[in-house]
Amino acid sequence: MKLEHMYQDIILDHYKHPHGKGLAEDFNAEVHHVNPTCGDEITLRVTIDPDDHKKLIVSYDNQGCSISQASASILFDQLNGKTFAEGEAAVDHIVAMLQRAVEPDEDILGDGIALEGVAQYPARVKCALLSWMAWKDAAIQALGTENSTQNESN
Amino acid sequence: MKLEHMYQDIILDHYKHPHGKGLAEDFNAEVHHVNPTCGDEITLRVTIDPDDHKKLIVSYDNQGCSISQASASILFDQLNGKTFAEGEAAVDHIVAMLQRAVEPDEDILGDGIALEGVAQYPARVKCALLSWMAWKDAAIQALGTENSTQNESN
Amino acid sequence: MTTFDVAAIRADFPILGRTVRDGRRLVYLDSGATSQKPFQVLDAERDFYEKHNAAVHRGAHQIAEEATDAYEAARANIAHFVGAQANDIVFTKNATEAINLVSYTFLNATLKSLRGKDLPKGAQRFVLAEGDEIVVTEMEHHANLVPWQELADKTGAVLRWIGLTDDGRLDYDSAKLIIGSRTKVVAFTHQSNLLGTVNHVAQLVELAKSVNAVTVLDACQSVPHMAVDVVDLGVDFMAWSGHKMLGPLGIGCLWGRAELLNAMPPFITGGSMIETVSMEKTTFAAPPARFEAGVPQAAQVVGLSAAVDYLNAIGMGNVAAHERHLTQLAITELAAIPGVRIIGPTDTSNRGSAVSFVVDGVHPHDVGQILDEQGIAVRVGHHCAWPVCRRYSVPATTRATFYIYNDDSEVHALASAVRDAQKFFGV
Amino acid sequence: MTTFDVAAIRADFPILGRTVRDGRRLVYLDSGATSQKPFQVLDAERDFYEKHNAAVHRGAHQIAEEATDAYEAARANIAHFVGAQANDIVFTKNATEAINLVSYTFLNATLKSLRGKDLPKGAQRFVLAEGDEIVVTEMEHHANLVPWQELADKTGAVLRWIGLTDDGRLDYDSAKLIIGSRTKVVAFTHQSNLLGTVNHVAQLVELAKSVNAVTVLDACQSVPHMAVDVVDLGVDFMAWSGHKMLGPLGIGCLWGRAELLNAMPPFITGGSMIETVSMEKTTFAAPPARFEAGVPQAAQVVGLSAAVDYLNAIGMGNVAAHERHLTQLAITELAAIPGVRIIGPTDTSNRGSAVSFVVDGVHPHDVGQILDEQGIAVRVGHHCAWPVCRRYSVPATTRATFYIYNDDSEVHALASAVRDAQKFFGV
Ligand SMILES: Cc1ncc(COP(=O)(O)O)c(C=O)c1O
Ligand SMILES: Cc1ncc(COP(=O)(O)O)c(C=O)c1O
Repeated sequence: MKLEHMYQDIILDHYKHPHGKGLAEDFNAEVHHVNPTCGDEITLRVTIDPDDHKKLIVSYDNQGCSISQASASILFDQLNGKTFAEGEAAVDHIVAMLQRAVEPDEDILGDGIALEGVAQYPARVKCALLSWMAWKDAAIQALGTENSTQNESN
Repeated sequence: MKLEHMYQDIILDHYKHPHGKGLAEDFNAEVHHVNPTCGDEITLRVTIDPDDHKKLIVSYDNQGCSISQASASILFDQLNGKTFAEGEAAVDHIVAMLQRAVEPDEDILGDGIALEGVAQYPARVKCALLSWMAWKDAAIQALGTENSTQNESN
Repeated sequence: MTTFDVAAIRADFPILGRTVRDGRRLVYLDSGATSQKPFQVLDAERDFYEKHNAAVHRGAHQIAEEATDAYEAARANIAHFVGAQANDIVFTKNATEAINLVSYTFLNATLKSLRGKDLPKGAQRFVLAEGDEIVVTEMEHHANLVPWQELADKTGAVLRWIGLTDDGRLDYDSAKLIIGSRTKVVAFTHQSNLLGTVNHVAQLVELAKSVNAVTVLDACQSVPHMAVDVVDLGVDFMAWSGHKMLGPLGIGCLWGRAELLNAMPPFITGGSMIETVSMEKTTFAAPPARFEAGVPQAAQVVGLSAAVDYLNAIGMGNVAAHERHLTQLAITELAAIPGVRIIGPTDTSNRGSAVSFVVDGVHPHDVGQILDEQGIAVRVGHHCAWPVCRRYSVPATTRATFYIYNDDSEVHALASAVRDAQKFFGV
Repeated sequence: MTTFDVAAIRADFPILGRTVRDGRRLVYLDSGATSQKPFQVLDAERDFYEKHNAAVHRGAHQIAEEATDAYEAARANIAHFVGAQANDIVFTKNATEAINLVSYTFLNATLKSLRGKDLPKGAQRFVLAEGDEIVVTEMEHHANLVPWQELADKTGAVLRWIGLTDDGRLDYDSAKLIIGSRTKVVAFTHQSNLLGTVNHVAQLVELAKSVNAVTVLDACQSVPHMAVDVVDLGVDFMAWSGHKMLGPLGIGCLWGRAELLNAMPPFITGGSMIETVSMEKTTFAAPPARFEAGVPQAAQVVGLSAAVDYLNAIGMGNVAAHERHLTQLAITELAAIPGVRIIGPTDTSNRGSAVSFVVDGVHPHDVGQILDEQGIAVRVGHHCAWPVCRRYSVPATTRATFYIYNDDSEVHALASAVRDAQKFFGV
């Protein structure tokens, strides 16, 4: 049954016990993304790791359906502390997976491969992507602030 | 043939040799009516007869199709020098005739009964009525000016 | 309801014969978003295209005459349906455009007045001054909220709103405080598309009239579902959409009081709404043409007229009674499920057939998904009435809406599927 | 034209099988006003209603998904037809609304900027100051003239226009003098609906670009009749109507350059064009949703997409060649009649298939009537381009317009009927 394929136990588990939910105090960039059709929302912060400027620390708070919440929890597992290049590759991969353009790769998405079933429900794809789009937006902004700070200090 | 019924000789004759075309110098009211779909237009003036305040003198200038021009010429024949009550009755009658609600009455419309065939072409009814509507508008305004003049002189 | 034969009605709606999600019967409980169309409406539209298609009010040849006659006859029929005169009905693409037409009237009259440009006699009624007030309610659809926010933003007028009570009704006590001497317009919905609440129009009209404010009624959720008479209602404007009342997509209606329509400057401008045009200056046609720029949607208007015929044949009293019955049943069955909470009035007096609810522990989007898997089409989300969700502290709701083609078995299916959703998500 | 089989095409158009005026074959020469529809388009629309009808972008259930997919796939197909990206196409009810959307963008940006309200980045491009100039041409349809007159009236901007030469062309020399440093927008038609003249887009775009003015192209009479590629044209906006290109009534298109669409405040506001809404404040969705408030005309969009498929199958090059042939024939035959004068270019280079003419001594309305009696449907009047009539000192014209379903015999019938009109009126 397609429905069970979308709502795999691993998804429901992330939904009921989300990883890393809660906003960090310090951050370089904060974004607030919403899905205007259903009202799901996420606030996501990206902090540049003070010890390793290549690494991006993620924190978030959100409300929404099981898919959007589980997806954010999975995103936290996968992208927290990763570089922009790694994160961007993961975003590209999940987008492609949800357009059924690639086979899911567990090395890139971790539990995120369980979101594959969402591709059968086009109206839910936005739910699954909400946090990933927010991450990309925030990451770019965070790196932008760093560059401008560097520029200013030059 | 319906077409010949609309374009009776008497109509074409009024079209080619319109009666009373040309604007009077003096007037109590002037209106300018147009048929926005085709651009037919008429300027019509109503003067209150100085010798008999009940009588309304009509003058006009116009451009447009055969039906609108013939109709104005017929209007001149029928309404020039008539009272408002007489004119209004004629307007009501031609409207009703073109809605096929009454049998045409030559006593009221004169040559205007030849416009009966226009009723078969709804898009042309406006052409036939353009001058009559203008007359009514101008007549009401002319009588209005007289009343207000009277009021002022009171 | 001896006169109400749902099975016969269903046979007129081709889409209800289809299945969804691997062979499930379609249970369409989303008529509040858009209704389905009987073949009579589809046939009327097609017949227009196959026999009489031409640009309305722009030609003198035979099919142009026929198209124009069909369009104007449809206008008269639709007007009659709401107790109006034909010439007081303006066709738009949807209710949203109809409401914007009114809100932009205020903007345009204000700007033209400031610059001393020509305005129709009586347009002063629409001229706003800095600090003038626009009143709406907290239960408006975005279509009757955002245009007024925008108008306020652009004119310096102030947007105020009438709040809601905990049981999903308008707070009439506060309405008396909010509608005051600076109020220039009161815009409100006849029936909330989220709560189902039917508002007391006469009461708001009376308050608005006492301060000479223009009233604008959003009738999107009333005209399709009950007998509506604009004269009885006493409002100044009324907007609704054809697609929610069995009619085609792409056609909306604005009714306006004749003396107000006459006093309004145009909104969208172009062909067929003019009197004379030169490069220097344009004068405008009388209503309704003044507000119908461009080649009109004649086929859709003809289709909507067929929808009106269809509803008239059933009788709007019967439509309302049937919906009241289904609504009562739905509220009873849903309220009986532990963990389900209805957002909106739970008694059926002054209430339409929109039934919104939340299920503890299951997000509406997920509820909708489980229902959909069983072939039950409901709407989930904020239903374009986000402030209502905020008011009742829910992120979104699941909403079932009923119409003439729904029956008791579909209500049972809804309630049973909600229980399944609870099971699925282990709550 | 071996690839062009008019008889086969005619068989696809149900209305062409009907007769008019007591059994006469319908000779439809009024496609410039609105085109007829092939059954493929009517079937596509009906199929949508019978199988996939739901409110687009408002539901998560299966038919809502299908409706949304059909709507967006149609958008992509229609975009591709004019060389555009899907998200740069906005659907409106007709071209008139599309042009008003742009003219109101200037108004709304100007007002919001004056009051310091939120505007998208880049909206400064649309802010007008007193004395800024709007340039149009003297050959515009009212739809591309009146909205700009209104904008000028409401903002204090000045409307200027490029005149016409005696042979029915734009006066490019004067264009150079008129487009200047104060010009903020240049709006012009691709093909005149009265004269048939096809304008030199690149030349006007270059002038507009040199002063950083926004260009708006009215493509109502070009997109249906020739291959059009927005990228090649180089304009900033392009508007056209579906109903003139075999599509349903009630659907228009606006294409805009992505960075400009992004920079625009909304026009009509309501549901489905928002990002977040509270009573206090609303933020807006990205284009194209930002400009598509309310339940969209999905069935019409799907129908228009089928029209695009139909035209693609013929090939727009073939469409243009066929029309050029008919136009040449019509000009030759009409010009050969003593007392007949063509209003517009008499050579077919840079010229479309609208052929307007006057008959000495017979008013156009009367010419049209005689033609109609023979089953020939033409348009008479000012064709919503009144200033063109004034320019050429004619009260009105008779206009024949040709499309894919017209053939040589219909041109002969036209010329013969014009001679009959002369006889009838004794000239
Ligand atoms: C050149 C031109 N521009 C604009 C329009 C307006 O199109 P619509 O009436 O479909 O909005 C038309 C046709 O009426 C036209 O021919
Ligand atoms: C109460 C209410 N108002 C306005 C609208 C807007 O109608 P439309 O989207 O057809 O313009 C709707 C439906 O979407 C509605 O339910």
